[in-house]
Amino acid sequence: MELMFALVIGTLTATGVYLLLRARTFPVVVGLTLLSYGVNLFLFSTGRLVTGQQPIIGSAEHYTDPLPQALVLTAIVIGFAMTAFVVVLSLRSLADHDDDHVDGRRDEPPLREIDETEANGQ
Amino acid sequence: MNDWLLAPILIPLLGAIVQAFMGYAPISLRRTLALATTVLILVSAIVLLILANDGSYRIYAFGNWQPPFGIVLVLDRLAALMLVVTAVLGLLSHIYAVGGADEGNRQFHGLFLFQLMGLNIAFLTGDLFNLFVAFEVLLIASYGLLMHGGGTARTVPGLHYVVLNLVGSAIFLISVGMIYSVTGTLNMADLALAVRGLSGADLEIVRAGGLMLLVVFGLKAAILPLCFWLPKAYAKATAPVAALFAVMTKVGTYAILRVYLLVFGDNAGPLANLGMDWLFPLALITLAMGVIGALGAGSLKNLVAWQVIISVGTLLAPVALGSEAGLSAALFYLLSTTFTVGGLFLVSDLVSSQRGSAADRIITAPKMRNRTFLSVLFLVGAVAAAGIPPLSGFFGKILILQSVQSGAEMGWLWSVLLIGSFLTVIAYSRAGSIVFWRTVDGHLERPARLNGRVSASAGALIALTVTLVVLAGPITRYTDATAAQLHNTAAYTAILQIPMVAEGN
Amino acid sequence: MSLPLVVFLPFLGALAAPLFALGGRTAIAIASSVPALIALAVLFPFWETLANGDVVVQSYEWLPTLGLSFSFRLDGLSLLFALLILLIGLLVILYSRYYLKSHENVGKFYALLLCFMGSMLGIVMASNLLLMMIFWELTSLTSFLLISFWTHKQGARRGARMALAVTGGGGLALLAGILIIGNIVGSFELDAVLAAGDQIKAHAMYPVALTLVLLGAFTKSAQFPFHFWLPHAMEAPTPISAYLHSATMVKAGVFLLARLYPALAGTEMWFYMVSFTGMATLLLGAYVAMLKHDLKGLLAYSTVSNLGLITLLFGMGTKLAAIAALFHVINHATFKASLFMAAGIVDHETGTRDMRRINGLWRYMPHTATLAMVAASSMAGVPLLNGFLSKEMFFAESLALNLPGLWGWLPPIVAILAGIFAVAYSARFVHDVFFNGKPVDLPIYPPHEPPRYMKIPVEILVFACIMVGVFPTISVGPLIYAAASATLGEAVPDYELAVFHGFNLPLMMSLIAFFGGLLMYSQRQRFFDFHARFREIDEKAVFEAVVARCVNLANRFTGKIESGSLQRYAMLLVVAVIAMAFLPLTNLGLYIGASGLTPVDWPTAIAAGTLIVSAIITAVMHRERFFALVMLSVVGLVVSLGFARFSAPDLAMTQLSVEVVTIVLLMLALYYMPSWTPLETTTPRRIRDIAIALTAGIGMTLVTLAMLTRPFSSISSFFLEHSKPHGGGTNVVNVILVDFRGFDTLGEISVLAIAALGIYAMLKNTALTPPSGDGQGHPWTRDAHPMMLAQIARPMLPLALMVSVYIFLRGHNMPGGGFIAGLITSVALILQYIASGMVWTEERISFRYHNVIGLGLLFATVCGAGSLVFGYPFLTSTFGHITWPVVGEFEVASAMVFDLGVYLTVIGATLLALVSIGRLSPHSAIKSKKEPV
Amino acid sequence: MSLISEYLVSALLLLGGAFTLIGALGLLRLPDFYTRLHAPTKATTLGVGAIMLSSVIYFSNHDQQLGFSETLITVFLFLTAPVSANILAKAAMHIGVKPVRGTRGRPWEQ
Amino acid sequence: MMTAALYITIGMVTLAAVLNVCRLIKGPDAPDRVLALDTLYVNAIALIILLGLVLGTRLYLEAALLIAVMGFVGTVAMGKYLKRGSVIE
Amino acid sequence: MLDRLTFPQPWLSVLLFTTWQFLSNGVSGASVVMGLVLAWLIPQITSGFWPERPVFVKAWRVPAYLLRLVQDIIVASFSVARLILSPRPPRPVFVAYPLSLEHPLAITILASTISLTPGTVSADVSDDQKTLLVHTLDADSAQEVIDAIHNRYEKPLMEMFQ
Repeated sequence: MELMFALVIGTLTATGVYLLLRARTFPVVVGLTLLSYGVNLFLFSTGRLVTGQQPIIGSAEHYTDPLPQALVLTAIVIGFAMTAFVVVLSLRSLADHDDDHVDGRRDEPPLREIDETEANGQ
Repeated sequence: MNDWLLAPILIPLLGAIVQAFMGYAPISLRRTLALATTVLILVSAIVLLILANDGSYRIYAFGNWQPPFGIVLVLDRLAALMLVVTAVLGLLSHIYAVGGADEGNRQFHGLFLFQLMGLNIAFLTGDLFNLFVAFEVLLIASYGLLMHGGGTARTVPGLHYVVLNLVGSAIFLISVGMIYSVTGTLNMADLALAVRGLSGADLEIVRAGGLMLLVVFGLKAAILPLCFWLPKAYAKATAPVAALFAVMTKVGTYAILRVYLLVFGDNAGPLANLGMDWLFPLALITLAMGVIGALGAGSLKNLVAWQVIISVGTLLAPVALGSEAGLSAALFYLLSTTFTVGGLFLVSDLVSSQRGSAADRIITAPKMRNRTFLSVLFLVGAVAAAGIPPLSGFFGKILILQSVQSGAEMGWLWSVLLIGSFLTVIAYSRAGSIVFWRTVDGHLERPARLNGRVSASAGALIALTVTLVVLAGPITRYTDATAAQLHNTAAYTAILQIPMVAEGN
Repeated sequence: MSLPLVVFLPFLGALAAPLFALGGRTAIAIASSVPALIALAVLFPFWETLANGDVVVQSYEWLPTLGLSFSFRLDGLSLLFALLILLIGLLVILYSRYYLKSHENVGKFYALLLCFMGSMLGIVMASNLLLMMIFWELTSLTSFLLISFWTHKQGARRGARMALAVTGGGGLALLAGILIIGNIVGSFELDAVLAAGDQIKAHAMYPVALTLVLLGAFTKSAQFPFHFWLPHAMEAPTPISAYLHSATMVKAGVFLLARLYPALAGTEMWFYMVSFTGMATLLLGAYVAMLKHDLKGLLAYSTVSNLGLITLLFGMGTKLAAIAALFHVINHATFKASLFMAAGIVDHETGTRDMRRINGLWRYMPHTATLAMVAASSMAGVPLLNGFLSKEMFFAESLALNLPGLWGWLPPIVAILAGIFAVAYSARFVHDVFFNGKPVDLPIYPPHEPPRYMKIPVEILVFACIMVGVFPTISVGPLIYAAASATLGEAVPDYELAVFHGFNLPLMMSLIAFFGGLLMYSQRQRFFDFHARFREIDEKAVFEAVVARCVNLANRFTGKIESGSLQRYAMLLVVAVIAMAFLPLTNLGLYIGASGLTPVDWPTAIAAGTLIVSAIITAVMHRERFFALVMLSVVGLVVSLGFARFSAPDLAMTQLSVEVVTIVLLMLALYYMPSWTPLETTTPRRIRDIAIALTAGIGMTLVTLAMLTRPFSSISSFFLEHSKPHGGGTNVVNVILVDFRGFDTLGEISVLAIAALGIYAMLKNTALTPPSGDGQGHPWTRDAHPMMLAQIARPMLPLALMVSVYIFLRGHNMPGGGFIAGLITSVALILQYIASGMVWTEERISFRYHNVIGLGLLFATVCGAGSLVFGYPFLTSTFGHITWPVVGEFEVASAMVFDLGVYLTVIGATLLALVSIGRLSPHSAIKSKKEPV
Repeated sequence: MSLISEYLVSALLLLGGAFTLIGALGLLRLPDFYTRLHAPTKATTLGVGAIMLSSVIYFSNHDQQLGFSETLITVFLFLTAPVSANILAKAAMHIGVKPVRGTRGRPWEQ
Repeated sequence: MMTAALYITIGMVTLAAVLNVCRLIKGPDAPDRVLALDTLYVNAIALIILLGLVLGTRLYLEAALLIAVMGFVGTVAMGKYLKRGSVIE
Repeated sequence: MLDRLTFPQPWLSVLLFTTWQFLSNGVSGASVVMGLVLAWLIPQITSGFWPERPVFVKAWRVPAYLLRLVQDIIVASFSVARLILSPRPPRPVFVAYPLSLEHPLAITILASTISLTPGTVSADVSDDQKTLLVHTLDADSAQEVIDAIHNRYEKPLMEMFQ
């Protein structure tokens, strides 16, 4: 069971990272989501894998560690807020650059101009 | 238990809530209330500084739960210092923003206050996971602030900043998970006790977690190779936001100080000084990279943004070496560089506003209207930033140089820092002489006169560097004491024994 | 307090200067001389003490950590320099009054001049090396600003930057040297350092420290090979050249040699480094000075040469040489300052400084010419003038130097050669300018004598030259003695300052130099011709080119590294993590802990397999975006099932709700985006990415495996124990969220709120034109609000509200809580938006989402703060059981209010975010055909 | 738990499982989108309904407490399944998903 | 007996879910995928109820309820996206 | 919004009250009080979202209709199951069903019923709400389907709503 779970987390991480390294905003967002699934599962599993020990007092004889669950809950919510923001940001980038490339792509005027005059004398 | 500890968090929170409600109130009212909030934050920070100055730890246990079970705020000298730095920078940037940069969308003040809240939580919290939450609060607010203002230039750098930090957050969570899975606790004091006796697989897991955490903090602090998101993002941000962001990289530094000195400090057994052997060379390379970037910068804001990277490297090098003198020096330098960089961002913006389409690019342009005032501010800022006497940057640097007195580290640190300073001087003198002196008679529409608020706040930030020099004695006494306190982890872990309010519920 | 006063008065004056500038040039000149006069008055009473070789030190603590204190020291050496600085300063102030034109920024000029004066006084009077260092760099800075006083001149700007780079850079080296010395000695106080000479010289770091200190001194004093900045500093207004670049600032380097003489001198290393540098500079300066056609250029190189002479004297290491050096400092300052001023007058009156054009001025300004001729004679070393005396001493010392073998000939030969050149260029200065035919094509013609007062400073200086030349013992004897004793730090040997020492070898050398020089001047055209064969190097241009090249390189390097490619940055981040975690994880290996593996149950395994496959397909098929999205929902669904499977009902519910909202969000975004991702990356790049991804995945797998199989205990038993009795709820997760770690939750909902507000702000003025079809040839349908959906959505809202109330209320004891309830409510409202559209829905919602967010945060905060009233910390919860008729007993917990805050924030934030995106296209691009039914 | 109810629960479970499986089979086997649309709306919904009924019976017996939450789920499902089907059918018709050969009548293009 | 029936049912539902995923992956058209996803949501509801039966607890029922609500909204949103593009307008 | 102490949608309130009792797992004092509160409060809030109220003329026919529905669902499922399992390919047909019902809610109920019952799925409602497109999985002819729907479902619905 543990091995399986570990493989799941590994896969989620790997796919998340792969998508993160793509060049368009959409796959990046999807990758981040996958990554956060993996991370949430990982954080959750720090309380170990147990069955039927839900941390509701009175519902079982033993209880699993409730703290990681609370942490994951917080992480999920925060992750949601962040995903929402990055999605919107990618929309904004699309609006600004007419392209959903992560680097904007529309050739901007060169940022730095070496001042030839100062360099070479007038 | 001292309710003052709550103030730097609750004040901005309430202020931000008020701002959320006041979406359609007149701008003057919103400005007044927002500024009042920032002033109150500064007041509370100063109170905390006075409290902390007696050298004891003060804790605040949320919900009256004994640490390590509940979340605690811990006030010590370091936290108080960071709070004051943030509050001062925040207030001055805020005043600058009220000078006109806050127009354009109604959420600015709310986001600004939330940003301050996140920073303050990060500085006060004594809980690793809560530190994560604080990071998220300050990050999300910074994302919002970064995108404040019109124009398309900041979208892509903003996107990069956000995506990288999201990955950073994921890594943070993984590290917290790894550490928790072995130690079973999140309170930093408790963690410090828990990591001492580790061995075998446990040790490796925590070590991996700790090192990954260093990457996260390194990302926030913007050390090489994780710093490339910064220059463009900062250079493109609205000026008061960029100025406030001067403290953002310091949060990463703060976190490194806090976590690595406490949890992986000298007493941590096999994990003692974890990752510091990585940090030192990286800090120096960061410094070098920053200098190269500054030298090649094409605009003033870009130059200042690279100055941020320079200061990160300068700051982390002595931190990595970890001596008390080094820490004290780093803290002094932190004060200096934060204000200087913040001030320079504001000045660059003022310059930009007076040069028409040339903006802040380092090229010839028509003469500015308030050239003398701006050039003096820039000069002072540049002198402080480059670390030449008589301003605070110089003192920061010699304190750092002096803290390393032997070995190969000395050779590396000294040569990189000094050569770096030399090149920075060249970069600033080149930029300044072109921007301020090499003017043409253009047919530029006469730019508006600078208004009092922006001039005063930019001037005040720059002037702080002089203040730091004048007060260098007391300040170094404080930073010395802070460094000593940081090294005395036993006193920190003793907070676990502090009694709660009588069991009431 | 009196010594610091001397130093700080000029700075105060500088602050006031711009004010006096309003009163015109005379007012400001008078005002500016006040600090110098006061300073002189303050110094005067110390003379008695100093003449006996005593030292006055006044010290105030400043930065003890650093060993930096405000300590000032007055001894013979500092007095000598201080007098030079103040007296010549006063003359320059007077001179400048007439030199500057009324439209120029005199305020800035005098302020900077006074700043410089203060800094220079600081250098010579500081008794703490670090303090001296501060003033040292300040002089570089003020010099930078003064050179570039005429900012509109390109040459001025460049010269200034070059000067700053060289002297400032040297300053940094000096700083390092000083720090090392301070480290060796354990103090930066001069007393301690000077007393620790042997200790320093014996220390292993001595060579490093010496090299660094000398670097500082040589750059400042324009020693070869750092001399090149000085001639270009002549772009400054002439009074500045006179003051900074001949009389004072460039002397700071030699001052430093004198100051640290007891601490550093006396070793072979010192001897070779200092004397050879001095010799080289001496010769080079003299030779080039001969060739310059620019009046100030000639003076500049002669300054370089003279500085070389002084350096050489200090380098010789004998006491008498040091005394000679000090003497020459005074002499050079007087004659060179007067020459500069004379040159300034010439420039001022003729409008040019080219010696090929200004000839025969004797006819036009005989008075000035006389003064200049006297000063130039002093420079040439004509007897009865001060230059002769120190040069004589120099010749004597060069003979006394006992170098082995043929080397012994070197110093005298160099000395004579330099003497010849000096005579030659002095002759040129006099003859070319004042005689030698008629002026050629002067910009201002005819030239006149300058205003009366402009000549006074020159007259005073020339008078001093003569006085010292004729009555050396009376005029400067005591001062030299005091300075010498302070410099040497021990007994001063016998020496004699006399006009005539008898017919000896030095006098012979002087004679050879004099006639040789005149001969050389007469043959000058050959030199010019010889020199013309070499291409003249313009150091300024070279410097600029080097800087430009550096900037260019840096720029390109930065551009390459900071490429603006997120893919690169993200890759670096991931690789950094992998690199950091690599070693520990390799140590860990495939570790299976003591708890071992639990058996697999097949449904779970199949679910896990499904998840893995779905995740991989999401990644592989990501270019087909909608497909990827569907697969992503599968992943999310299985993840939430997994949470349920492993005892986390709350998580399962949260994950599920969040996932659906996320998917809706992504679809909202996808509407505006291309539905396909083009293939952009090359195969090697993809393989690289896959490798990185796999490494990360394997790492996580290993960690998870190790972690899951090791026995574990945590602080959580506390939560399980206290949840019911002290937290008032049986759902421990919820109690943790609202009570034990309620502060996290407050932060979390703040994040939500901020995100929503940020999104709203970001999209406020953004408009996006959506594509008119789905990218595969299908235009969008005009049916915006399907009837069945709209009809079913209506009863769904009250039902869902009911469910969310239910979930909310039971949250404290059973899975559920404010967050999930909030998401249910949001989703129910989103359903209304989907089914009936924005306009229809918003007509029916009477509140702004901002306010809901604010209210939510307010509830949570106020609830938390409520406990403060009762003397408990923030977020302390309380609960009680209330019995009502009919209803029976039920529990009321303050945490519920907190949870209500969470509920409201979630609703407000979720809807604000989604609706902001929905609003992106100002008018729905495709008209819908009817209102929702 | 009484034997009858145990039998009942078991039977319902198996029935539900079978229907769910058949629904899935249908989804996989049926020739075109429109025919596949039938499988989940009926078979699966009913399958879940049966399983839920078994849950109701089981817990009513077990906890001596009537459990209706499941009923609510079923109601939700029955309310929503037709709408989902409707929306998807509309989408398919809009996109122009072709029905299998031999289908009489034609999908609309509104 | 009930236990046996329970496990058989779980097996069947799991198998059904796998078949659904197969259809999901196969497509061929977007509506097919959404349909399969919708069915998968229903299967998930069944699985959660079965889990509750195995564990003998009703704590998970609300999760099932939530899937019913959320799955519907998800499906509707996807359906609307497919033909209208804009989910909220 | 909360200005009236009435039940704007009595049917909805009843439904909500009942649902609450379901959710509370049993009727108790607390659940009744809470149920009443919610049954009043929620419709007050959401009434705007349900502007046109269904008018049930003959409400007593509802249970019978529901019963028939359940019965048909079960039968339908078996027949579909059989079809899926049998190797015979289905004989699908698109049927354009002419609607007599007018009220959108009634049409929706009919469409839902159709979707839940034997081998039929309502694919679409025409824009003028006069025709319902029904996809039948396995039918001999279109008319057969139309008749079945009309007799079994539309008639009772018409009685209920008109």
